[in-house]
Amino acid sequence: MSAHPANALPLLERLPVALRDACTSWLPESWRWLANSLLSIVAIFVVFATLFALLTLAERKILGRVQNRPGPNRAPLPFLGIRTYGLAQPLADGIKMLTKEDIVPRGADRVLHFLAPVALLAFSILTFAVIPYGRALLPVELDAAVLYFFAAGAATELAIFMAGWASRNKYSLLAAMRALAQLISYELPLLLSIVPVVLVAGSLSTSEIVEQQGTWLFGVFPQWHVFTPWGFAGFLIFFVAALAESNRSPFDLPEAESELIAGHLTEYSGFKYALFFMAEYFGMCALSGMGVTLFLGGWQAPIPALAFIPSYGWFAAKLLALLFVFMWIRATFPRLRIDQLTRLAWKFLVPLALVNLFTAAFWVLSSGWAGPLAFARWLVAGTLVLGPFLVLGRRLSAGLGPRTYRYA
Amino acid sequence: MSAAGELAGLSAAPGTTVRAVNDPFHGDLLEVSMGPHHPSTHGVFRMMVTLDGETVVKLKPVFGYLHRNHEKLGENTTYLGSMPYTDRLDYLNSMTNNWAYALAVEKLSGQPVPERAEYLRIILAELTRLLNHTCLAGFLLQDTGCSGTPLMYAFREREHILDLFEALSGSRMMCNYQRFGGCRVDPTPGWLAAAARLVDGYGRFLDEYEALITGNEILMARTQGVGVLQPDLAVNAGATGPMLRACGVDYDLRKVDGYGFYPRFEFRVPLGDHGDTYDRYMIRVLEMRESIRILQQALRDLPAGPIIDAKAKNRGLRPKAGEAYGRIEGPKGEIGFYLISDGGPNPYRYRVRPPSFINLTVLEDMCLGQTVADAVVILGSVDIVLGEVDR
Amino acid sequence: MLGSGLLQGLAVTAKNLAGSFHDPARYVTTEYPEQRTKLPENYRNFPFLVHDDPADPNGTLRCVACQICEKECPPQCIYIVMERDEKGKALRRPKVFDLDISVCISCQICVEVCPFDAIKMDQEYEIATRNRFGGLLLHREDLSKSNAYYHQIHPTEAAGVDAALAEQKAKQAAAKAAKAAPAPKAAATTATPATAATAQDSAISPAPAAPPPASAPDTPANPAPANPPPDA
Amino acid sequence: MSLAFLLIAFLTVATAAVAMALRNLVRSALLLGASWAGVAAFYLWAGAEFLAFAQVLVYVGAISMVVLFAVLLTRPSRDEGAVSPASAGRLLPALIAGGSVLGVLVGAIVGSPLRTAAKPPLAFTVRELGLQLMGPHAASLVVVGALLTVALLGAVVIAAPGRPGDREDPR
Repeated sequence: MSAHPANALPLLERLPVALRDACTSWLPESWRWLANSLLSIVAIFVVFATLFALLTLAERKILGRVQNRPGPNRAPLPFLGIRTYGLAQPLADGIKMLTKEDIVPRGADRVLHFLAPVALLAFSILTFAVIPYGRALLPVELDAAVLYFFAAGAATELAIFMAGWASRNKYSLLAAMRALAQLISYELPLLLSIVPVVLVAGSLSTSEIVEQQGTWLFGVFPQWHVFTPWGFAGFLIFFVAALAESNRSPFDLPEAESELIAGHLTEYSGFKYALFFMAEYFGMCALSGMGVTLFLGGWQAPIPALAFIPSYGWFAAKLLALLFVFMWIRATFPRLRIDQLTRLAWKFLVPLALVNLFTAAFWVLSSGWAGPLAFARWLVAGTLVLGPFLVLGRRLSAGLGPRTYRYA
Repeated sequence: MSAAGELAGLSAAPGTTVRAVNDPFHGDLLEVSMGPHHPSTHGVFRMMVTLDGETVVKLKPVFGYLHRNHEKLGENTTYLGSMPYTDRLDYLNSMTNNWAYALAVEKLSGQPVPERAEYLRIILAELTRLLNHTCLAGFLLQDTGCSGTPLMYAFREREHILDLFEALSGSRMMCNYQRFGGCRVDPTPGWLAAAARLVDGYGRFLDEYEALITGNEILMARTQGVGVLQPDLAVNAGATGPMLRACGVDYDLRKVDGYGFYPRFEFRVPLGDHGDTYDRYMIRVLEMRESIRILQQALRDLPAGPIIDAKAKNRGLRPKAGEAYGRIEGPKGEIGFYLISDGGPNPYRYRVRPPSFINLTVLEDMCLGQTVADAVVILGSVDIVLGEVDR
Repeated sequence: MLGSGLLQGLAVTAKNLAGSFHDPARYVTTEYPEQRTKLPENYRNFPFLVHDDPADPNGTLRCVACQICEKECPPQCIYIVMERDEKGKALRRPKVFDLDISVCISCQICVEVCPFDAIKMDQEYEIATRNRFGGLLLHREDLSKSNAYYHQIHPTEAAGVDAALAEQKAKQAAAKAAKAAPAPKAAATTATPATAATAQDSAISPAPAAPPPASAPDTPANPAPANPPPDA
Repeated sequence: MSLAFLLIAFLTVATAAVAMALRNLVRSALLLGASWAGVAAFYLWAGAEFLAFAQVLVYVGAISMVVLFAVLLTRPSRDEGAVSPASAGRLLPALIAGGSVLGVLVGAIVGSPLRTAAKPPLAFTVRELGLQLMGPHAASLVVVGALLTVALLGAVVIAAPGRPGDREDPR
């Protein structure tokens, strides 16, 4: 954990760091670093494992409520038998997943078949290391943190390929190829939407990026990147690309009916299947965490008056809001076909992200403009964002559109 | 339409060329069997799809898994005894099946039908049309991938209609309500008030539903221009109902035959221009709005009087020898019953004209050149119910 | 503008999500074992035999074993054997009345064609059994239920049936009195007016929760059988 | 020669050697990816974080994908028999080729003035790296960028369907 002037902050803010120091203070100096990092690993895993359990429940509850039905609420607490509005549902799912038989097809490549979920989970957990959860809660202080995040994320494609190839099944290999095509074609807009943030913040380290977003305009409006024209466009591109990277709703290829079964997850059952889902949810959390850090001002409070609420509280609130939007979109949109999906990436998101780079550059160059010029600056940046969006949008949806019908 | 390879005969969707040979350079074709337990084939229906990469090269529908020997059964049961079996044909729309069968027997035995019964039959048929089209919209969206939301909204509205049917005929889906010469149960004023309330509220539900679906760009991308059916092919294949009208062919039995008291009601028949999946979906939504208008008019001026003809003969009916063909505009198309009587209590020949079976014959022509994901959506837009396809 | 349709869709789902917490129209689930929806009066499941006096359920069955329902039942799921005394004289009571509810399609044609209002449709739907063969073959004892139970599940219809039976009994008493006083007229009575066999079930009272069921005084559905049941 | 250095070196070389020896192409491609990760570990050991993450992002993330795609898409052409590696006919050419490569490498290693006592890595930040790249090394950066763009456009042109000369592929 990075050492910050912790004592100047209110108690609640210093609590996690103080707790950690309390646990490891009796250790000799040389061992303390190791103990601190181990403790933060345990903390990350405990927090995100329970968040994964609650997310599966929240997803089914929100989906249910959107569809005017209660969602799971019958699973009783073990041995107590009381129904807790579905809170015991993740417990029940976990036990079910653990006790289900883990079938490995005879022709499968046993080593890779086992390694795929492990690798996928390992890479997605690696990405949690550089997200600043609070003022002093940054697990690893890296200078090139953003690059590290996407380096770890990029390796997940290897794991998906392993899963598809090792199952020795025609459909899962075909599906793995498709999932890879989707991941690779959406990695470009994801990275390109990050570059403007790094350009404006001038650094790749996540803690510095969040520091940059710490000021408030006229004391009320937070200076988060999302409230600038290029930031808003960048956030939308990042969000769409994050949806695709974590195989979420409009892009969830594996469950698509055209995949005939379950895509590259076909030959997995029992705990390995649960691992795949845990990796998917971790990926979702990590990407939304990075989205919050880069665009929504990380752990910054929206208005200075609310700064008494601890910083990790704000980060959690924004993270949960973003995850809610993930689920909300899953409940609403139909699925895109594989060719439409890749066309959306290459012909729409990538050009928009490139143009967004220019808007960000213009934004940085014109930071000196004041008074009426500031208004002109917003105007120019706004047109630089909206213009290509409307032009490319019309080209993308050429030939589609609501129709009028005649009556006999 | 240029079609490379042996399948020159089949007319693939315009602009796509389809090859059907295992040419080594392009890799071999993938033979995939979708169903009969496939999650999105609307019952036990199987599609033997030959894929060239992603595009469908050949599609052989395989069905018969739900064949229950319906027509032979009809020949060994009395005329009245076959009535409950017609509920099981297209198990989503039992009221319209009953009406078509009752119409055929009335033509055979020449029994008149009182006015109130005719109005009731129209009300129930239009309610069934609402129910079926709402279900279709839900299933179609489920095929394109929404995780159940539109389907749940569709089923929520469908339950209200089914409650009305249950309160009237005793069973939600197996109504067995029509008799030769009229109806079986007279609706109470309370029932009529509930029906009026439902019909008035249905417009609001349709607006909300269209807001969720019709403008949705992803749905437009998935359905517009997909599964195009040429009007001439549709007419030659004998397709009827919304599928035919989506290709722009103006053929609606309610206007053509004018059976029942339909000429008394003022309603319009929507026609599509492109004949693709989006048109088939929109035609059904517009038809629902027309059905609401018919229902409002019918409920407003429902006459009093008997619901069955005084001299109506149901049990032990022995119509004079002859034949009759009664057909109505069911929600899926023209459903008809062809009966030959030899004077005995059982029909000599009992034949059903199933609209979804006949509409299914053009499935391959629509799916050629499309992708696998589209084949499922096109099947959804044809709106088949396996009870009627297999009989 | 690209995406406006998507935003509309999101707005609808949000309205439903929020609505499901306060608007009953947007929260339609009744959690079955704990909550139960009120069945409409016309609801029908499997048939049952009506008996008049609960003291002797098998003796006072209205069914006279005329086997009309057995012939008319589309899936042929009823099996009746008439009770005969030692000399073989028909006692107009079913010795055996089996109904196989795994075959029955609950179409209520038996109720429609029964001239004696002996068989009516039950509303009991929790009848799952473990034994697939014997369990679903209901015998006369399982089928016979009291007229009071009939009044409880189909109030208006039962009232109509009772009124018709009372009226028919009064007419028979008057006819017997007329026959006993003047010289016995030989001609068989013409078909008793249709009201004798009101086979129709009909229901009146609107059910509070579900939309009210159909009703109105049943009309004479179909005429009584041409010849009166064969008496001794 | 700290323990960490030896460990990383051994792992990288081991995975590369096993990758060569395996008959299963896909497994060897994956092991190749692992050995690239070993190279990234070297950079980390040497303190060059940016370079290590770039190596992982580019090599382990993307190029191993390209290798795997290539392995999958090239059909094992059945007609010419795979010559067994240990056949005598190939011994002499193998020795000559291996020997010459070994000679060049050893000469280069011996010849170059390796400063074993590495200077403490100057604690530079990514910002300075960027300024360096944009400053003195801007020319090489532009050249590499142009090269990559040309390669990308070339790939797109080759893969584009329906080019006039291409009658054979109807799709």
